[in-house]
Amino acid sequence: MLGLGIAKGLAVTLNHFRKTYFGSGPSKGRGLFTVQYPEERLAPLARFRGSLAHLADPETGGPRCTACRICERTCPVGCISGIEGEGRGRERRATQYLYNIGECLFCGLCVEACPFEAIAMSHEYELATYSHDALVYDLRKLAEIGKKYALEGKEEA
Amino acid sequence: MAEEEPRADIAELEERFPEAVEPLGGGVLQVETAHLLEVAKYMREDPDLAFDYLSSITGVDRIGEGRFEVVYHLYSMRREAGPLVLKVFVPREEPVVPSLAAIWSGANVQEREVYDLMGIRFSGHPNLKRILLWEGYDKHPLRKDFQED
Amino acid sequence: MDAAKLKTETITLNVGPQHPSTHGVFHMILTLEGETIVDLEPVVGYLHRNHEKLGEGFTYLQYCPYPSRLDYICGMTNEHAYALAVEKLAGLQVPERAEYIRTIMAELNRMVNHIVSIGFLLNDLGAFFTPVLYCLKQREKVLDLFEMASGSRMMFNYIRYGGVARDLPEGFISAAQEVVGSFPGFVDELEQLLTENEIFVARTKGIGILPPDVAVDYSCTGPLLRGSGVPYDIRRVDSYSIYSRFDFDVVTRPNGDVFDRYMVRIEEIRQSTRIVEQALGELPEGPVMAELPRTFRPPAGDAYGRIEAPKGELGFYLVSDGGDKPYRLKVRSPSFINLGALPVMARGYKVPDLVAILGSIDITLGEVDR
Amino acid sequence: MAALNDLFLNLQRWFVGLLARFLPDWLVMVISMLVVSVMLIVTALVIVLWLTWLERKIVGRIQDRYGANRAGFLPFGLLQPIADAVKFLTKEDIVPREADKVVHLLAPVLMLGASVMLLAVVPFGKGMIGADIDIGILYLVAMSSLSAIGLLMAGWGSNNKYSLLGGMRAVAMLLSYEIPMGLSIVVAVMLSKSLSMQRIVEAQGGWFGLRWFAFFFPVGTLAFLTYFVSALAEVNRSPFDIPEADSEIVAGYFIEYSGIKFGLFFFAEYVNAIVVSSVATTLFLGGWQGPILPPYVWFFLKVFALLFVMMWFRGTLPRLRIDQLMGLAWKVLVPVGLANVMLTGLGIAIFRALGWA
Repeated sequence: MLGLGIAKGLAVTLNHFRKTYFGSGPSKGRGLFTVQYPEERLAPLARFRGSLAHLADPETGGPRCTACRICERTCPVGCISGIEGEGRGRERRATQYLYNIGECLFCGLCVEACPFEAIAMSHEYELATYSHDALVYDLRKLAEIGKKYALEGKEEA
Repeated sequence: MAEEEPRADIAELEERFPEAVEPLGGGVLQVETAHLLEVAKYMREDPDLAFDYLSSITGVDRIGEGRFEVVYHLYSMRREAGPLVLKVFVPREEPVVPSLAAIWSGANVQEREVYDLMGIRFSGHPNLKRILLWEGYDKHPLRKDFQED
Repeated sequence: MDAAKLKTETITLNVGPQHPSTHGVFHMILTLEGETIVDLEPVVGYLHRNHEKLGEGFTYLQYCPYPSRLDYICGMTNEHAYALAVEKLAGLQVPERAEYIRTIMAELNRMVNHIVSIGFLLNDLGAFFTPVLYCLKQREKVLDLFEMASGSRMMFNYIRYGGVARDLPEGFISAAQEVVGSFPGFVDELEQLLTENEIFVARTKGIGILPPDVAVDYSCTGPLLRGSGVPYDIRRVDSYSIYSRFDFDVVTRPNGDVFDRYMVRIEEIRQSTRIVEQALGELPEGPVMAELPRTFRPPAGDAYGRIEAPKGELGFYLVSDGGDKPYRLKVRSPSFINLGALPVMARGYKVPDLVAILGSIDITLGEVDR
Repeated sequence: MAALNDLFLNLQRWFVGLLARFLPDWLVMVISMLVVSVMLIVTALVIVLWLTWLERKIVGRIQDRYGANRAGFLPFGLLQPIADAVKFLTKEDIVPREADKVVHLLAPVLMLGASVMLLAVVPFGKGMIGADIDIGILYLVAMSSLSAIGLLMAGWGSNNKYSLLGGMRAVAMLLSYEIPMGLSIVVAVMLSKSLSMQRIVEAQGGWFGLRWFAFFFPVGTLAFLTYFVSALAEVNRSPFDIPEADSEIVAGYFIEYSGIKFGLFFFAEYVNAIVVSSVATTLFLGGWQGPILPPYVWFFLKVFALLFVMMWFRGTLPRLRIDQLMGLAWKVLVPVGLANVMLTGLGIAIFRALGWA
């Protein structure tokens, strides 16, 4: 029958139109779906992989990282570089650590490889900058992100 | 894995082309370059073998041995059998393999890709042009001795 | 005047690489007689990044984030294919629980791929974004699940050789059950919107017919092949992973036109829903990762691992020389090979049909060009 | 109530009276005509601007989105059309090197001109009409055919293969759909026994203003449906937006147009959409007739209802193919239209014989 299928389709779209005004129910499937981004934000899920972060040593407050360079070797794209450390043996701690977020894949292999659980993929996702130079994070910035991340208490799901 | 080595098929091919094929184990047959067309045609058309589906063509650069391998993965959709792997060895200096595009049309684009990236020429191919890289580029990046400019 | 003596000329029309209906940077050189396609030459490679050479430079582990960058719509299945190939190469045993998780993820990914594919097909047919937005809305729910388990919405790096990267998080099962439960209703609504719509039917029935023998000859796989009536599904034929344990039908349709490919996808969403429901119900406890040596070096040799990806047969051919990096890594990508049959399907149809046919093949240029 | 009903008429009378005090009659006439036409054009353009906004909102809601809601300081993105207009005006004006420049530049002007001229005979309310000519309908049909020339000029003059395909499609489609459209107009003319737009509306006056021709089952209803379908094709609205077909021939005839030239096409399309909705309202939905509310409110209510249906279609339906479209015109709509005309004639004859009319 000519037009019946079209009418069915029209009913579906009209129903969606109606639901955006008068929809109810708890499910996300009803009504408007857009998130009004700067005003509304979705919280990242616990395992979300954002920018790399350095976690703090609970005793000293300094970085946990021992500058062992395993993460640097594991990274497929080589976005981690310039790792320097001071001290010997157990006392050794990183003093510099460069992380180029412009090259990062956000694969998380570095975090998996880290034997000291010194780094983590944080929930930072607003990473745009105005210059290429600002894409390279140093240890201080990474530790800052780490602090924020730890405060949110989302270290492990 | 439900895959089994297609022993009976290999035996049949060995019997039929004793001088052209040589089993390498694991469902792999090495085929002489000169006899490839013949063997492939038989495999496709023989009703007991009926390898109607050419899954993939791969070029491997064995630079240490001074040769290219062209690897064909064949399945039979009708019998739901396979894979039977054909390997053809060609010297690196003169890499020419007969084209199978007349037997499986699906070989057309895959052979072009192997030619493009590995530089193995397929004689008798209807349209052997570069497919992924641009016309006029003179290198084949998947070769082990590839140097960037 | 005698009509036969009138001079006619064909025109050459470049469709793409910048064209809204080529699903990326795909280029077709059309020879047209009026609006009828006389000949078609596909031009690919605009997105080529020599993926296979990249693979040779990475260790087996370092390559793990990369398969999901081939076909970015269905990363899970790509990772699954790579994992299978490595496991075959190294002879690894995968824990039971990991196999179940992989199946759940792969089938969810198949559902996602099919709804995206249907949505964009309708876009090509000129529906003003409505079906595709409904589909993307539904896809978001599944992506939430993926993010929950893997930490990323598209570039998962979750399925690894030997198992999966991490166990499922708490609450995943119930969340997944809710999402999967919403699928039958969604598919019904989609069908109500489209399947009987006279315009949609007129645009798709009898268009882009691919006869079964031609489909096999051109090495077509996936919904394209099953839409032509060939019941070839690698999940059934190889029954890799644990697919032999699940109850599902291999969907085929007889006519091989755009409409049948659409129907195959619709039905496959339903079948995948069934598989996921079964897998969620039977999920065993246990480890999710096999014991692996610290530096992973598979023995020298080669292996071909293939799966039924949503778009067709996705195979990874790996050659190892005993080192920690693959000697050769080849991707047998379904989009690329299915695209080889496009000229056969398109000849004799009109320009508006061409975009429908292209949409019904379901290509991702990331996978075509690699 | 009566004051409200004749609000615009009284305004005009007051204005004319004001001028007549110190100007000769002929000048008053010229000025009042100028004022009316400027008002018509400005009103139409303002409506069109916010019609684009409305379409974005409606289609957005259909697709579970908000639609444009950011531009400017007003809520609901109400300033979006202004932003769009500014953008049209400030974009670079590109003329392709190989284009036929005169034809290329003239086409959008012709398009907008043709569609704006249609507004002259649309009765917006009781007595609210630019020019109440006796053959209003004929004028309308003649003028709306002009846009085919504009489209062909755009398609040919841009010297682009896509635009050529689009132009050809557009002309083939417009010419085919003139016929069923004309046939359904004939039905309304037969029912009202007049070619004047005002008198057609007045003929639908009874039954508390609900004696619309669309309710004259089956002939009026059928004529309304064929008219509406042909009108959709006439103004390139979905599902008949084949000449534009952004997914196939990438906007077709206006592929090479940028900036305000594109804007003119855009305006012309929406003005056309308003005009065909107004004509459908006039011919079949009783024009400004209706109970209680003032006439012009009724008129705009009906027009916007039809526009909503157009947007709803756009949000739902895929596009037909050109040959299927021509098939629909020649194999379905033209025979139906012809049969309908005959049926109407027969009905009128029978009614007359029985003495009911």
